[in-house]
Amino acid sequence: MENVNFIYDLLGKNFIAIILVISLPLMFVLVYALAAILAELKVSAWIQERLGPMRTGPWGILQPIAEVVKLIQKEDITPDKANKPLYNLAPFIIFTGAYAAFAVIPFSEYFVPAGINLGLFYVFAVGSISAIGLVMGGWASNNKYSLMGAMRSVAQLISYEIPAAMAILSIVVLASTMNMQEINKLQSGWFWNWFIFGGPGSITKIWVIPFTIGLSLIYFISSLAETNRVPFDIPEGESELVAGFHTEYSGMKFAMFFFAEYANMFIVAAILATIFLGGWNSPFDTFMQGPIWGAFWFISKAFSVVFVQIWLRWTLPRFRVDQLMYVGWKVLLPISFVCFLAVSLFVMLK
Amino acid sequence: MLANEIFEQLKAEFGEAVIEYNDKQPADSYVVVSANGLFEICHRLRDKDDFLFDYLMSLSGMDLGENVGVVYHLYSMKHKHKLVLKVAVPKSDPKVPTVETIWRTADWHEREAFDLIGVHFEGHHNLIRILCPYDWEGHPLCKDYETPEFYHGMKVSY
Amino acid sequence: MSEKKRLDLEYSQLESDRMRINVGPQHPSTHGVLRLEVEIEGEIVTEVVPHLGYLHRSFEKHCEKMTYPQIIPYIDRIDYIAAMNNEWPYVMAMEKLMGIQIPEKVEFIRVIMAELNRIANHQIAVATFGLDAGAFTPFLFFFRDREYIIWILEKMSGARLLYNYFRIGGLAGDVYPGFKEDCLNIVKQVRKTNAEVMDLLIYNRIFIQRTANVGILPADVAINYACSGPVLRGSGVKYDLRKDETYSIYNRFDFDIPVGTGEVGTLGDCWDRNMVRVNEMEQSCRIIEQAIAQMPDEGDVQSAIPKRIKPPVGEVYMRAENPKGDLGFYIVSNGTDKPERVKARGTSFVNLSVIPEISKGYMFADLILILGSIDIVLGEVDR
Amino acid sequence: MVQYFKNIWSGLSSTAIGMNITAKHLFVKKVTIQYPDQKFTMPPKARNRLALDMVKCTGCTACAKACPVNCIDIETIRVMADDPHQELLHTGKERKLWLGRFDIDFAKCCYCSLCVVACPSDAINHSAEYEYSVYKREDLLYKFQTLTDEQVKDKQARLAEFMAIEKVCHPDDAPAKPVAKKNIDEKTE
Amino acid sequence: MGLLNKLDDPYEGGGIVLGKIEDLLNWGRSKSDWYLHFGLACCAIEFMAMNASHFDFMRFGTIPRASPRQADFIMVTGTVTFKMADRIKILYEQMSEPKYVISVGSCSNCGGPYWEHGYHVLKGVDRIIPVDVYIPGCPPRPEAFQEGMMLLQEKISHQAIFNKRKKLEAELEK
Repeated sequence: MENVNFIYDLLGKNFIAIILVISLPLMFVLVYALAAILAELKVSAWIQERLGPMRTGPWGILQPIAEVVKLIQKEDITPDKANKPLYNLAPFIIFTGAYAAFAVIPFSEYFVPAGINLGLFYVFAVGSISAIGLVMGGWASNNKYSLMGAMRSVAQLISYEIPAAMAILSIVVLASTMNMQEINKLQSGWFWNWFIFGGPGSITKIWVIPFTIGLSLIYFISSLAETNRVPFDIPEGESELVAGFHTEYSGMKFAMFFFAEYANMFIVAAILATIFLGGWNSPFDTFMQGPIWGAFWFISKAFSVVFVQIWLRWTLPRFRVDQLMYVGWKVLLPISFVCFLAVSLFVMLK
Repeated sequence: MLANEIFEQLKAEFGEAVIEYNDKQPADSYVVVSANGLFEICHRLRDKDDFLFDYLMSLSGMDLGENVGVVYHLYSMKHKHKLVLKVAVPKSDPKVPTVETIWRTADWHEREAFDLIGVHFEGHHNLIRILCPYDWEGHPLCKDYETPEFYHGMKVSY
Repeated sequence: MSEKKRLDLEYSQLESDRMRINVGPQHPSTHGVLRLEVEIEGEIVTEVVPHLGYLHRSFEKHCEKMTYPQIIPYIDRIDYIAAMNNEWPYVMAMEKLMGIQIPEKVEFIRVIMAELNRIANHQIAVATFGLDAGAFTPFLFFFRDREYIIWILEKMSGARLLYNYFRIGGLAGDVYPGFKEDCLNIVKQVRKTNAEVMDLLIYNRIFIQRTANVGILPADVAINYACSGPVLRGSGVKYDLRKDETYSIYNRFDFDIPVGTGEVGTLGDCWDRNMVRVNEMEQSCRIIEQAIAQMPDEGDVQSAIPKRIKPPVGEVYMRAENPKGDLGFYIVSNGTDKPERVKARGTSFVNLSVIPEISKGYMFADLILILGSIDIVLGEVDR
Repeated sequence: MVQYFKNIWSGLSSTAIGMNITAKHLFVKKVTIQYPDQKFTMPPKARNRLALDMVKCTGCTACAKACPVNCIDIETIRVMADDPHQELLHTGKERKLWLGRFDIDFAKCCYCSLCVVACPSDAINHSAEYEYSVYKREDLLYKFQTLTDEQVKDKQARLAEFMAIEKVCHPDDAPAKPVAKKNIDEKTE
Repeated sequence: MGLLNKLDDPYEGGGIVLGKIEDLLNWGRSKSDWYLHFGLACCAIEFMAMNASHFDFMRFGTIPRASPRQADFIMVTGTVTFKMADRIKILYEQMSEPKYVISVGSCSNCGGPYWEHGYHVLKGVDRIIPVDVYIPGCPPRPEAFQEGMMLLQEKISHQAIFNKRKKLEAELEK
């Protein structure tokens, strides 16, 4: 476990360093969420030939800050008939779930908050925490729309976790490790060493490339469903369920949901970038390679994935519940099995 | 088929129930029938091959002073002819048989006529108010209707 | 215990609780203030009870208090999305009752105005239908185009939404210079956007999955419910008052009546109804092009009518093809300058009454789409 | 089975087509009119707030009669011959009626333009002004009269005096005739 | 805001810091206003047009919310009937503080064209909920909506949060 974390290297593993390591991703989440909110507003506007927020700071760049300042001031309503402890706890659980996953995200060669060996496993485990938060919030709100939204959301989360897990499992088979940092290191070199292109290896890997591309697609689609994005935004589908599970939430608690949603978006994008797109590796071998550049590459890759998520949101209509299940169980799952088999075969023959 | 021919045929079949044919209007002419025979007449108008009035364009309630009237505008999708049926009943006992089972569209039209004029459609499966709130009083389109002062504590007049 | 009875018992134990949900009156996709009381079992809709009247603005009462020209602003507010089309049957009815001949140029302008407004209406209908399905971008593309149409209508009448442009025996004003070019540009723009939205939304796989085979309305049910307009035509019935009961000068134009075909699903499903609207936009474009070509440059836009409009005692029922179906006005005159009774046969009111019939057994999300595909305007439902 | 793969393919391809279209729109010129900075040029006919030319207004109350919503409230006072304050209309004739009150309640107005059509002297017209939102509804009641309150009172008094004399001279005459006062409706305001 | 008011009195003497904080908070609230999806009648169509590309309401930092809990202001766009009035009241009560109301169009200002004979029309939404800005028009132009929005922003940015400014305002009023 060498070179996990430059802060530990500098300060040694003491209390201050730990606090620093913990707070760095938190700062990142906050800054990133503000940027993502602005990006969502702006990209959606540009796609629709509009301008988006323009009157808060130059070109509206202060918009998310104004939003946070506003949300802090909003009255925090707890419905009378709500189950108060659960109702109040739910947003924190969801945010915790999203934030805990940052522990294993390798931002750079020299910065992983915690370089545990079962990194991918851990991500999946804490990712499921948010399902509990959703169902808690939905049920405790004592609102029919919230309840329906929560139910749908949990069903969706659980069913899409399987294809996503299959996709990741295939890469684990290829890389034969679950440590995300190790996976990153395997993909160093030119961009054809990335796992989306079959990982490092000789030209014989060419027949496995379609399967790995398919796996990355499957993971991307499942991740959309896990983060409740269009076309899978059924839990909060505005036209049916008003606002879904967070219908009753207001003020800062709603902001927690809001932040958690964008944090989740980043996490799935980060996992996709790490295991399929080479993480902090430069696409061009040693060109612009290094710890600082690594963070740049990693964040820009993750951001492009986030951009595609936003782009898709403003393009597609949304699925219906049964169709969502159909896509999850009858399309993604069988195909991911096939890809998994192919990848395993490739590893056996290698 | 023209309206007067339809009137002749109806008169021959139903006799007393078909009261009058009025074509002295500047625009539309109409047939007046009695409330008692209305259901059978409508049934015949829809199902007889010569008539085939399968499309009820409009059903309007009318406040005629002492009476209340109901006006049916019928249209045939096949023959492309039209007919105006009128029925009048006294305001003290405004009972008209429902045609809801003949044309399903009459369901809401009749509820509207009941709501605004107060025509009571006998046999309607769910004759409740449709436009005004369920606890509204009076039938607003009657000529002698007086607007209430307050509704649920809100002042009605300006 | 017989086998069937045992199974029934078992299933009845499996049956989950039914939940009653109030959709509306404030709900993002009830297109206004409609309230649907929905009973759902899991996600399946078992019963729908519409509650109307949240926008009952006592139109018919107002008509009895107004003189005939003063009614026209209120008629605009019945179906506020297609106000030009609304005014038409009313002024036609009055012209029929009073025996007024109107100049030829007026007819042409009326046709162009009505067709432009029909396109604008269908754009909103298709856009909000897409919005119900979750697609936001086509909504704004359509609204962008609608804005250009609104600008023409504004230049002609002065108002953006409620025009008060048709007058008994004529129009409120003549065309402005450059009107023809504007119309032709609009036609081009509408076609361009329609082609784009076809790719972006209508033939999108998800959209087809959502709307095909949903909310199937058979033709005989549609006729029995007196549905009209795209709702009826979506079920495959070729019924369009512009052809079946030709009024004005529609017999001079060459256009088709688009009907539902069941191209991707069953005849009469939501997709068909939506597609009819998209095709009708194209037909309206054709009518506008022909009308522009044939329109006389010179001519009056108002025929000589008495200053105080006092129609003879009598009654008239006149209907015209509104974008949503046939809108009829039943006017009873008592010889004074105020009508005895004006009844508006609201198209949406009639079309909406079919909702409880066709939405049973579908999913809750489908109900929203079925409602969207019927294209109601609450002003017309409640009047 | 074939249909299954076809569906998957059409799902992916139609998504790609859609994304292509939205990507193109990402880079086209935006159509937004940035309102407070840029303003849309009104067409000449645009029906916005009513503007009144009180010089032209003769006080015929045609607009108030034509108004479907009765938002125009006019009170006219006959011009007395002994009034030192006389005025000429824009046509050069003498003014017959003073406008003691000319209120338009823009909270009620439905901008239908029927009053503009009805006006015989082209005094009432639509202006291009549309930005007149207010914090208080009372501010939407626009008073167009040019006379001051004292003048109105003075003229009313003169009229009343005249009426009293008239009544003494011709007690049978209907009193309503010389009073060109129109209260459109008994308003409860 | 209750917590901040508790801190208020010790700073009785110098209110510069609090004044700045107040300005910042007001700035946040005025620039980020989420509105409740709430269409009633004709004006709602113009409202949609105002949200569309040509006028783009989002430039003002507004985002539509379907749930009243998350909305900052509500635009009553259209005729309020008696059947609807109770609902509007409930919706308004469900909104979380601070909340604002913009009344759009003649109908919701005072009943509009229906003020005289409309037996089922509430004569002005201000009879049931407090209204901050009235936008006249029937329907108003989209620009007029935006002007009303700017008026509301103006109002919010001068609002008093702490007791000090409230006291000053009260003194000024006297």
